[in-house]
Amino acid sequence: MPALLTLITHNWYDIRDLSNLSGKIEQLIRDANGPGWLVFVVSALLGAAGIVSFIGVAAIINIWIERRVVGRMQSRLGPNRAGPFGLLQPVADAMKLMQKEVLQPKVADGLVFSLAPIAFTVPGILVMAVLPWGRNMALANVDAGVIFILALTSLGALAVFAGGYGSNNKYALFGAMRVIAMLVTYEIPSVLALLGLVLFSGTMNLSGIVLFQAKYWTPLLLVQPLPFIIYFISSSAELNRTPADLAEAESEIAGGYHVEYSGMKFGLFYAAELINAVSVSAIIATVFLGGWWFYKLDEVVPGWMIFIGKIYAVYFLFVWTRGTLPRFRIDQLLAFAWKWMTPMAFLNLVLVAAEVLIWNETGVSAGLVLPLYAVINTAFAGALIVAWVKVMGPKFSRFPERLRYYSQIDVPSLPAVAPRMDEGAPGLTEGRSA
Amino acid sequence: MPPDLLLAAIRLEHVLVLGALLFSIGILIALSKRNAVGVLMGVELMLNAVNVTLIAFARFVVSPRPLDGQVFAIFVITVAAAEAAVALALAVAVYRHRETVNIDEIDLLRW
Amino acid sequence: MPLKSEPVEVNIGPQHPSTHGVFRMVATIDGERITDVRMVVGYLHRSMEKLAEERTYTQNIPFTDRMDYLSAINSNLGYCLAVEKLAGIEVPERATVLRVIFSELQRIASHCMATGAFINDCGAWQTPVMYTFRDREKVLDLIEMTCGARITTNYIRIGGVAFDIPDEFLPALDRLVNDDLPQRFDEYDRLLVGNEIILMRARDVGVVTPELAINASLSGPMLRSAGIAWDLRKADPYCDYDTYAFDIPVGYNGDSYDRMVIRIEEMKQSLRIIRQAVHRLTGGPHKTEVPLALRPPEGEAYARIESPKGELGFYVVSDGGPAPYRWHVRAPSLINLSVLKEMTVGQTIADAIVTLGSIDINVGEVDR
Amino acid sequence: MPHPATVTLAGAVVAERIRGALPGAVREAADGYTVLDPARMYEAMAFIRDDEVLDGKYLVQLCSVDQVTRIDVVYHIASLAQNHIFEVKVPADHEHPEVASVAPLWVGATLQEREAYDLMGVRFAGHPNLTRLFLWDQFPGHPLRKDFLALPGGQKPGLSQFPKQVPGQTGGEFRPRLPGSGE
Amino acid sequence: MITDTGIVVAFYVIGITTVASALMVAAVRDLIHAVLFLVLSFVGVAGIYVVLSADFVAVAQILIYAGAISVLLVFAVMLTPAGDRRNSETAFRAPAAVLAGLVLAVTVFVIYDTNWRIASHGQFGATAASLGRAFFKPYIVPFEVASVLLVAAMVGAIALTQEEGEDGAA
Repeated sequence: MPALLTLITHNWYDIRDLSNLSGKIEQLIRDANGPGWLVFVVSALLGAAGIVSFIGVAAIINIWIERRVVGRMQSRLGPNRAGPFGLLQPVADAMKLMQKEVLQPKVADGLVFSLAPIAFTVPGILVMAVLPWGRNMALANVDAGVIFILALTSLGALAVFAGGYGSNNKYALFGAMRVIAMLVTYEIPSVLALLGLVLFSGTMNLSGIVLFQAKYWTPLLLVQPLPFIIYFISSSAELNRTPADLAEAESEIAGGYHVEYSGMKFGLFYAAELINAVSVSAIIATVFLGGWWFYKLDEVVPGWMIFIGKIYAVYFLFVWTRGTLPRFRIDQLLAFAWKWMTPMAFLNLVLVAAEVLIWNETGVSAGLVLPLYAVINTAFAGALIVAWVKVMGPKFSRFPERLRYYSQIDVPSLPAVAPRMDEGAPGLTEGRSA
Repeated sequence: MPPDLLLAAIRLEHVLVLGALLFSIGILIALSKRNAVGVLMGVELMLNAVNVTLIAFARFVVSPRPLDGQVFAIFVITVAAAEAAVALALAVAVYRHRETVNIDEIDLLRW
Repeated sequence: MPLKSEPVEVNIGPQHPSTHGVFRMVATIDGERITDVRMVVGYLHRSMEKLAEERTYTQNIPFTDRMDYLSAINSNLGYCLAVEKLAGIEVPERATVLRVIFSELQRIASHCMATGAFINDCGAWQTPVMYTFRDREKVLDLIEMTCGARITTNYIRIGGVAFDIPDEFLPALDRLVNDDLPQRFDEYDRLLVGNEIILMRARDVGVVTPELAINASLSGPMLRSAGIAWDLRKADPYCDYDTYAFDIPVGYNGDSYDRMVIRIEEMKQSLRIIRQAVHRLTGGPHKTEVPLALRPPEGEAYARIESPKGELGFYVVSDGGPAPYRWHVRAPSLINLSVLKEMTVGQTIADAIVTLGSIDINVGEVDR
Repeated sequence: MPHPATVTLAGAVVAERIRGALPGAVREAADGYTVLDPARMYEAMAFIRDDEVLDGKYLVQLCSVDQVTRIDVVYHIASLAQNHIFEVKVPADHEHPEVASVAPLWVGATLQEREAYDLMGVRFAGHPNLTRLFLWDQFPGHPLRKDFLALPGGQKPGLSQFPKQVPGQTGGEFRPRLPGSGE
Repeated sequence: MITDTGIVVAFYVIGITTVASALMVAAVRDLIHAVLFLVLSFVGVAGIYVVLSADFVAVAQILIYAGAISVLLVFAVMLTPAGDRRNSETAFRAPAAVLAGLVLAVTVFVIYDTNWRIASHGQFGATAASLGRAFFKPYIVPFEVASVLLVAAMVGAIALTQEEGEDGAA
């Protein structure tokens, strides 16, 4: 490497891997022979400060990105008044929420009502601590990292229920019960989808998975497309984002679980939704797109910058579905999870297990076997989805019959008395669905 | 009682005392709650206490395979999950037939 | 033994994001299923029929704007036809063609609003509403060019129309009708009609059988979605509608999905009518002279037109005085609501919202 | 085959058709409308709806007109199949108007009858739930009646200089009475 | 014997919060509050597992107890009548307390009476992999029996709560 480059690499000021910086600070404390636990506390604080600052900034930027992108999708400009290109709009929103009065209904359950937003934000932030931001920049290199992430996302369900139940209002209770039913149902497909990846990469440690992808030069998205689709849909359901934002379905139950919240409590709920969205897209970026690694690029560009780029790529997918798709009904959503996603995830798990077995037994070189597996898995995913649609697809005809056009009025002679609705009045089309 | 009871070290006895405490609170809840779901909460707490002691043994006590304590703990967790599911289903079914989950009123074997 | 759950009464109340105005539906629900629906109206009741008895025939025209404020020109047209029928006034040729052009433009604007609001009730995050509103704005600009107002136009007068069209109106109309809106409506077809989630949410939701449709005197898209080809522009032609060539789209199942598709097709048919009407514009006066305090002969008249919501009728009774003795409006939105109970009972709350969106009521017209 | 344009049946045609089946039902047949005898009005309406020739399956609209000496309930009934429409009137007493309800025959009539009851005070016997549609329940009086907000001299409100500042005018009946004090 | 102060402090803090929230489950009036405090104690117990270097069991505890069983409890509480949601006690409150005290006294005496053979190995490393091997080498039979048990529990729960009308048709 040219002389200049060596000057800035592998020294404490090398920003490609911030762990050098924290390592230098710990070295300073040890030289000044401070107490053992001080090092532990300082490095934890450093890591936590880094993550919380990223989350604070990311939440603000996400509000702006979401409103601008959805605005562009709806052929309108999106916020552009406050600050250049509307950049200060989220700041204005935050300030507005901060100085708004926090109302609490008299009949509300005080303890639960005020704890819910906090309990909803905590899992979102904790997940970030486990993710690898750089080569050895994981704040908490938990060995069972994948299970840790799943455990935290399941905690969020309770917090949302507490919010809905605490505000003691019919619509909020609707939202709360829907959330509980939905989150529990969608936990199973997401567990199975991630299990497929853990099986393939052999470790549950997230840094391990990223190193696996770096070693074999393939992001796991290419090798296993079906778990990506399943995990994306189930996590968008767990995040209550369209097409599954049933918990706070404005047009039906007017705001769902956070209908009684106002002021900063509502602000915390709104920020928590965005923080959870960022953390889920960070998980997808780490596990499917290979976190901080990008084909030699991470030697030059700092790893965590690539990681943040991937986070926002995945986040755009969430915003895209939110901008275009209408909402499911609660029973369709649950049926989709039980009858479609869980069986598909099981079948995928079986296939991946077989592939891993063959790979380990025969010991074939990765260069040959990974592209082969990629092709097999993609074909399998496509075939499975098409077959499933044929078998379980909705009963009414795929594309509706075109309308009939009359140039003159034509009223069929019908009995005057309208037969009772429940006797199944013989409508014009016998092809009515069950 | 040995002097270093609470001092700067965790000994097996400290964790076992914690487990015992949790276990007795579990008994208190299980026996004194009027609502069936309350009793189940007590039972869950007792199972948790047992798990704590198992993990403590795995960590501190001499054994050919030290991880057996943790394997046992995981089996206890799965059994607890199954038991909770069936017990709560039972509570809901009883409620549907007898309109109540109040334990004092559910005292006949057949009604 | 069924699961014990006390019926809960939920107010889909006056302040609700998707009840298209101050309309309240009290639903008794068991879990998510609705067991009984009771609707409460009257929040926007301005007793127009009483006020109309105090004012002359010409002064009553602004009332019709504020009834169905989404299709003001159609309401004006209905009232003026009734008074012209009562007083036997002849309307010049140019005025009739202008009336046809503007009522069809207003129909496109109203159907744009209805389709956008319906998809928004299905849960799409305001995206379709933005598209349909963008097109509605273009139509409103044209209306504002001639009538001076976007919503309460007060454009059609007894015996003709208020103002003649400015010079730049026809080129703007030609640009809109021939090369702008047709692509937009094809875009709706691709975006909305084939969308699987809307299919799942709207198919077989809020079903009306043909017999019930006739018995409950429904009209407009509600009637045509049940499979009955009935359109007043063909059945009882006013303003020479029988000389225009256009089709009536008719549905199959009478559910919310058919109603949405019918409204999109009707917008396309309106474009066809406007294209034919533009070629018929002849010279001549745009209205006949009508005395301000018109005193029609004693008697009564009932005239009806095909407004976007359905059959809008005006029953005017005159006692020879300057003010109508009795002024009754047949409001299609109110009468289309008489089957609300049959359509929503047994389905979930989410379906009830979708059904209400597909009926496309206008509370100004319901309460009058 | 339906007429190309809607035909308005003359009152005589409708009256003669009804007299054929129910002799005493029709009271008078003017050129534009037919007046039915309020007592036998329900069977006449049922006959109109089920008759082959009249084929009155579609109730276009229903409203009430205050003719000072009596209150007319006006029905416009049409047949979509044959594309014709005709008008039927039923007179009712002015002080206590009482007419048989047609809600059992046409579902569309339920809301319109509630509106007629609310604004004009016409009671419809046999209506599923005859309550006020627009106004709140304790509203005193029925606004569309000519004698509502009448002046002390019983002057018919019209355009001729509606006196603005007559002291007794706004006091009048409009002050909401306590519930239970009767109409 | 774990001696470094960070972990000892953590152990005492988590221990106290767990015991406190367990007591609150008994004391608090509303049943939903009791469930939430129970969840807090579950998370506290998971913290204690981390202190005793059982990281996989800690994460499994959060996933199963705090994630799933608490939701089961919430569903059960919501499905039963609102009337019974007061966390009230039966007549056996006093005898139950006495019995709990006795059990506590006996176990504490036994804990301090027996001389445990303390092992010398320190913290375990990452336990997930070795746990997995343990499940498939020495404990393969209980592992299969556990899966059968779980299926039986699921079928039993569904059968118990099935209403006569629903014959499982969609």
